[in-house]
Amino acid sequence: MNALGIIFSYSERENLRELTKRRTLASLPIAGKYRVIDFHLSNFVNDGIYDVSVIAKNNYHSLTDHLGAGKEWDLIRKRGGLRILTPFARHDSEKPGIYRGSIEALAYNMHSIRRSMAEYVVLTGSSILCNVDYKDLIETHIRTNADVTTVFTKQKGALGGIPQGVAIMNFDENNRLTNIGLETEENNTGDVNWGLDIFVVRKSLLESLVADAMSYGRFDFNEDIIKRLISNLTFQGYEYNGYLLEVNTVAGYIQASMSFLDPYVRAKVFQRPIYTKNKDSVPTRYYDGCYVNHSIISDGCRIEGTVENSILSRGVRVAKNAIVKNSVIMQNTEIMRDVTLDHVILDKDVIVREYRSLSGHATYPVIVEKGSIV
Amino acid sequence: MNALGIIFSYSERENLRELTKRRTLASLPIAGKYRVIDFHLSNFVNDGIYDVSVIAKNNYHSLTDHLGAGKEWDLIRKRGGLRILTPFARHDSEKPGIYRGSIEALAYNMHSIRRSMAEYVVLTGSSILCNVDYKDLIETHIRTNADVTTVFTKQKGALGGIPQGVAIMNFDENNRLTNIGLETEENNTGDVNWGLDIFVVRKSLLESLVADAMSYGRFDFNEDIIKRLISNLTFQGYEYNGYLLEVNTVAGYIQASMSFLDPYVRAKVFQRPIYTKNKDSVPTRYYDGCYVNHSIISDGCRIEGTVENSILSRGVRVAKNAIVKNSVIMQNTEIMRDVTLDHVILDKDVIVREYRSLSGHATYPVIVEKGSIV
Amino acid sequence: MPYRQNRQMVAMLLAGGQGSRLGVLTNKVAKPAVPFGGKYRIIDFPLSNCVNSGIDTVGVLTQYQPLELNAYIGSGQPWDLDRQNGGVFILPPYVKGKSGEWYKGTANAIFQNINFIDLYEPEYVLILSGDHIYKMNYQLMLKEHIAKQADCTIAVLQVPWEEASRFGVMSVDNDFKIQEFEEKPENPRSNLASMGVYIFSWAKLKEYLQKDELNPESQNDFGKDLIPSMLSKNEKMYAYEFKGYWKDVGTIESLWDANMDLLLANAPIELDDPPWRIYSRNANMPPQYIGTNAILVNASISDGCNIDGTIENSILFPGVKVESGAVVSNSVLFSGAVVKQNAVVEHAILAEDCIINERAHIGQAKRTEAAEGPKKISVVGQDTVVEAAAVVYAGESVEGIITKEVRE
Amino acid sequence: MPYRQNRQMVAMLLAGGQGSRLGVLTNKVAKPAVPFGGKYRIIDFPLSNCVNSGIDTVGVLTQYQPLELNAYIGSGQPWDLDRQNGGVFILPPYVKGKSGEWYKGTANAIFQNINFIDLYEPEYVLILSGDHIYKMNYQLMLKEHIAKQADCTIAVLQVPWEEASRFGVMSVDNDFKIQEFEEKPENPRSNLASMGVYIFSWAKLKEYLQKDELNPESQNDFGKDLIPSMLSKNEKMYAYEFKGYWKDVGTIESLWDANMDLLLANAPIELDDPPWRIYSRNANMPPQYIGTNAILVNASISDGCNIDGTIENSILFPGVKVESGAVVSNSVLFSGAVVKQNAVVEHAILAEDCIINERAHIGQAKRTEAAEGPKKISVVGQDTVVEAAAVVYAGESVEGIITKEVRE
Repeated sequence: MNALGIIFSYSERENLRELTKRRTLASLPIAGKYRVIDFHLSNFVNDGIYDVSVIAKNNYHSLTDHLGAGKEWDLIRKRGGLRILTPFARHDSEKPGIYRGSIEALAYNMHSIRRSMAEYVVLTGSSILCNVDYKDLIETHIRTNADVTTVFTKQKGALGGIPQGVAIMNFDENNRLTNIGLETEENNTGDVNWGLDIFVVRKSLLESLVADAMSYGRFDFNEDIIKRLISNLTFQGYEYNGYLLEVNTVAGYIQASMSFLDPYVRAKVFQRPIYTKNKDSVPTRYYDGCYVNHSIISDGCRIEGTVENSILSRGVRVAKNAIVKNSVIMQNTEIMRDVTLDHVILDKDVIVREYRSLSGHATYPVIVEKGSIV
Repeated sequence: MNALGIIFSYSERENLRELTKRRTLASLPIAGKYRVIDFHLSNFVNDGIYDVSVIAKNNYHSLTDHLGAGKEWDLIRKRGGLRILTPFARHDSEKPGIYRGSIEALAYNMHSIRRSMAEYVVLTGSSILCNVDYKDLIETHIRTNADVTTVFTKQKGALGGIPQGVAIMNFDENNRLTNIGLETEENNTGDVNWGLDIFVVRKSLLESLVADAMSYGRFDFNEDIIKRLISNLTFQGYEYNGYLLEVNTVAGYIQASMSFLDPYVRAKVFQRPIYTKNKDSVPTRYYDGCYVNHSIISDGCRIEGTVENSILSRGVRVAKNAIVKNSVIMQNTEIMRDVTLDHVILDKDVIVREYRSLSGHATYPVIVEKGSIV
Repeated sequence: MPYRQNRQMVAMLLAGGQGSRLGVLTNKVAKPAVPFGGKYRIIDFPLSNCVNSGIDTVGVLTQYQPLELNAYIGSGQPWDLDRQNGGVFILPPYVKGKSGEWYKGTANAIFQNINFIDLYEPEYVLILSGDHIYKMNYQLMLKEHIAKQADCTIAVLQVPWEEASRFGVMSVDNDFKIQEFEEKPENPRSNLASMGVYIFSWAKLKEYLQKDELNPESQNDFGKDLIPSMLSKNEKMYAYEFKGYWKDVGTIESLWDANMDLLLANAPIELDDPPWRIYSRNANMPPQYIGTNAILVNASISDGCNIDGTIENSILFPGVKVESGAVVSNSVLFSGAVVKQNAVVEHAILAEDCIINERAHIGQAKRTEAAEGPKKISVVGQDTVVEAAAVVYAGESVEGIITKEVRE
Repeated sequence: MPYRQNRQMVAMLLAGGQGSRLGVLTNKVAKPAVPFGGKYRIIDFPLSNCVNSGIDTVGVLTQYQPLELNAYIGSGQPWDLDRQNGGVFILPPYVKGKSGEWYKGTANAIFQNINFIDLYEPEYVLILSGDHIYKMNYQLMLKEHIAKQADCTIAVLQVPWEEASRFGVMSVDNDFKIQEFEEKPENPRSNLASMGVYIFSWAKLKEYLQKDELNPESQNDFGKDLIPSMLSKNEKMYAYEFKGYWKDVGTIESLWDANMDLLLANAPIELDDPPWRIYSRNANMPPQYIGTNAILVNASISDGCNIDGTIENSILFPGVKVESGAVVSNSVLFSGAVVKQNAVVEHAILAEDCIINERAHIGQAKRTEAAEGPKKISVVGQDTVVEAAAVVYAGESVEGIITKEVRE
């Protein structure tokens, strides 16, 4: 595909509490062995987009660690391949730090974006997992002669509403955008089109749109490009109807995680390969006396206790008589004898000592920070 | 080799004028197709050290660009391999920026250094090109039961003296360090031992030395570790007698560059492979009417004019009647018809238009900044 | 290419064997590519041993059904053997001059690749085979070889006397100098068995390879020809005793046994061993899903499995599906095997992508057989479909579409 | 492995030819590994064409002296063909069941690898050979193939009528549908020559490969058997006219010619072409050094050369050394060739690492020969040493150690 994929590895409206204290949203572990960005990268690669830039803002240590040179995603390339654009690697390094909106992030990385030989750019955020058919999206974009094509959906989010802060869009009968606004209500359940923060645009147009907005000190793609130029340019809508997981909040995250227990979701999500960093884990061992029910278990676990309705990452140990229920357990955690966990998110490298008991609620799970000893 | 190599990609005492305005010392082009760091990385790899960390401070964009994932140096590895440690990638990202000395640089990257499985650490700066036999160095370090082994030489630098700012060392008859001081004179030509900023130390000892120094707010390896602990620990000297090029100053840089015209230096330096980024260049074309004498020419050049006593990087064009003498010409520069250059350093991507003439002096060459049009 | 760096030791892995004693399991793949232990293949063990021993140049000699093996090895990246200098090389037989010649025997395979080895000008050559499960530091063996200034060092281990006649055995003196070597003797005089791991000084090996090639009587085999010939010329040959776990997996029974060893409470070989990791090519599957009806008793299960039945004392490779009501016990299921509702699989090896349909029974004891004694292992070949309610009796190997003997 | 992604088109590169018309140049390497153009090998052209055309799955069929070719291709990284899915695969002949079979002909080589192709379930298969220098976008040819719903599309180019009898030529109708195909006809009825580049619809090709294999009369060759047979059955076969530079480099003269083409003022093929780059494996040498006595007149010189003599109208591969007083003209010097003081090399190809000692003369015209006419090309084989003052006459090929005919 003659396209450059750009992934914003962070979200400006996320609230993931301790989970993003030391990592950016894109490197959040999910579905056992994956990180959020695995889904975005795999979608690009599966649709033949092998030229991908990831824009990082802060806390990207775990992200660069995870991605390495991009081997696992087949993104070590002579042409294109994976580039991680960190703010500090800028030419004018006197202004490190924080971007004031996606336009500034693009502007500061334009020297790198410009080097890509691709004709089109596909932009996506990190917080929504879905599998837009990029081939069809780009073909549609070309066929409809749109200046910018934006992906929208009518679906409700995992929690039954529309995520706060997304763009609400109206289209005419030809799917041309007529109006855009910001969702301010919490859990709007009305029947609206909302934007998935995925855009296609010709690279040369993106360059001039960004340069233009920057020169006026405007930094938000939806507000300052789409809304302002809605009558001058053709913004075309592209409706998406596939699976949709949103991880901007803890409740959304746990909901998205649990949805992988649904065979329908798994079938949809894993229809095409999702690549992730290879850890050379051994197979998981289930010992006498274990009881595992309706759970996702990754390689390298050792299970002697009970696991129900839970998602386990790689290298988790569940000792005898421990009970893990309705929980998301990240990599290399150790759950010792006679522990009980219910509605808990254990971040990486946590140890829960014998006889401890933690219990949260579906709407407010207990989060145990990375590396903690409980 | 059971050792981790650490390269400081910058020098605290360099003065390379415009040449390091937008790059760190380690990514300075040299000897036609190489960057300074190629020599350091190749030395490690040639001696079997495949676990290498590069500490970057600022302006490291061109460095990360050059190194990529480390493919060309065979440093994409499951164990070890290449790691570029940038200040912004630190866990506690609230303090980005500048290290106050090599100890602080090590301290801030200790989380990564600690992960290496190597038992020994070899530290080196970037500004001195040489080829210490690391295998023998480490074996000597182990055999002599030294706490720290430091590499020194009696040789004079390229300009006939001892570089300013280096450590002057005295050893007893067993090569045990008895005294260390700082060279403050410019061009001391006396008969002294001076340090090449290469050290071997057991990793566990380095960790505690660094932690210790940090807790007292001490940041300089020579001053705050070696000098203070000279009577408590065993600092052993290891004499180096091979080739030696020093690039901390423009005069040193041009001297070091020109020394590649000496067949003896070339034979020594290229005795073992020096790896660099592959550019898929075509062979160099010499056209009717060109005249080339005593010069180093890299692949991908097109020469129609005269080149004498000069070093040309890849992709340089020298048009008809142009004369290039005593100069260092970096990558993708274009020297148009009837240009005359004498004692000039042209940085990358420079264009010198028809009939222009630039002329410097061996002790103060003209430097034309990257991307300039003259 | 210039600057080819010399190696102290190059490893040559004999991977050309057909492995006919593994029956249907090697119909479509070479023996070293046979799966083992839930996510590995046999060849992962010697390759990982090489890398973990610091040997980074490995020639893999193939000639039988190498397609899958070659694709599996690929660039060598999973074993960290994708090097700019050295790395892993597939070495098939080829045409020289006017005609080509297949590898006639293990020694001939090395003989035909003398040029390859010479590229690295090694002092020593390590000869390995792709038939064994073990973790071994070849560097320690090399140290011994050098210390004793040996021409050839053969790794050996003590086997029970009653099994000694299945191996090449050697009698040694106090210093482990080999006095006598017998290939599969009827009445073994020693129980030190050759592991098929040899270190030779390259100059000496080359000399004997060339001699052996000229000998029309020779079968060009290391055990049968080359080693006896060196011994008869009084070359300095030593045994190097290895004391860890080592298992020949050249037969269905031994392959099954070695898999079951991994499930023992005190497994004699531990794969979850970071400093001596066994590497393998990653299948890239989603994590496993354990359903609401699953019962797991001492099982090893890999990525991509979907388990809703009972798994007991079994090893499941990636992407295995076991439906509700099905029972899998004392079995090894290769990637993609499917066991449908209420089917039973016991004491069996199911090869890749086979389908055991509803109520079929693999490994059913024949009524005429005594209940005692070790159960015989059943094997279901790759892509085989066992129809609903069909029976495969204990010890049978089947392939294709199996409809026979509908159960009563 | 699961999730093997299907490909619209897979390329199969026939690299098994011995290339005997290249004489001493192919004694130790397969023809596709023969060096070309200062830093390339012939196979770089089809491989780079594939990558530049967006074809990322390439099988390379080897059987003759593949050691160097395999090492050269390696993981495919230089051509960006080290992919997790697809990439480049070396496909040697192998043993199936009890015995192995060498590739009998070009069609048989593909026949023996039907399983490999089927792994990717392609709709189309591109057949390439490793004998030609050209830059071609195979994707455009595929578009034509699809648009015409062809079973087979053959790339052709117009050759001078007098040369047509050296090729497979075809007569076509207005729509380029092939009416007739003749392999090296004495009296060609067309000057549209086959470039040896075919696109087949895979289902159709497989059908004909299987038929061809059963025909005991067949030589199992595309040009001689398979294509005529398809034509006789009225399959939809089209020619696709290619209009760029294309050169068969199967003989010493044509190889030399094609090299010299690169030195023309308006070179008919440009290698310095970033959007259609020809990739090659990097020799990793330091930059070249041009000494104080060097005279360079229209030369192409690569990394690692050390030049102190006169180079005229010649192509020097990496690491060539030409000492002072030596004259090299109208010649191609492969990697590592050394020309010592006052030696003369003219109209010659010097293979890798040969040494031309002081005052030797390569390519000297025989006194008996007429001065007119094109000069015949001399060839000095790999590692050959030409002793001081020895002479190799124009048109001679030499190998080994050459002492003959000390010059007067």
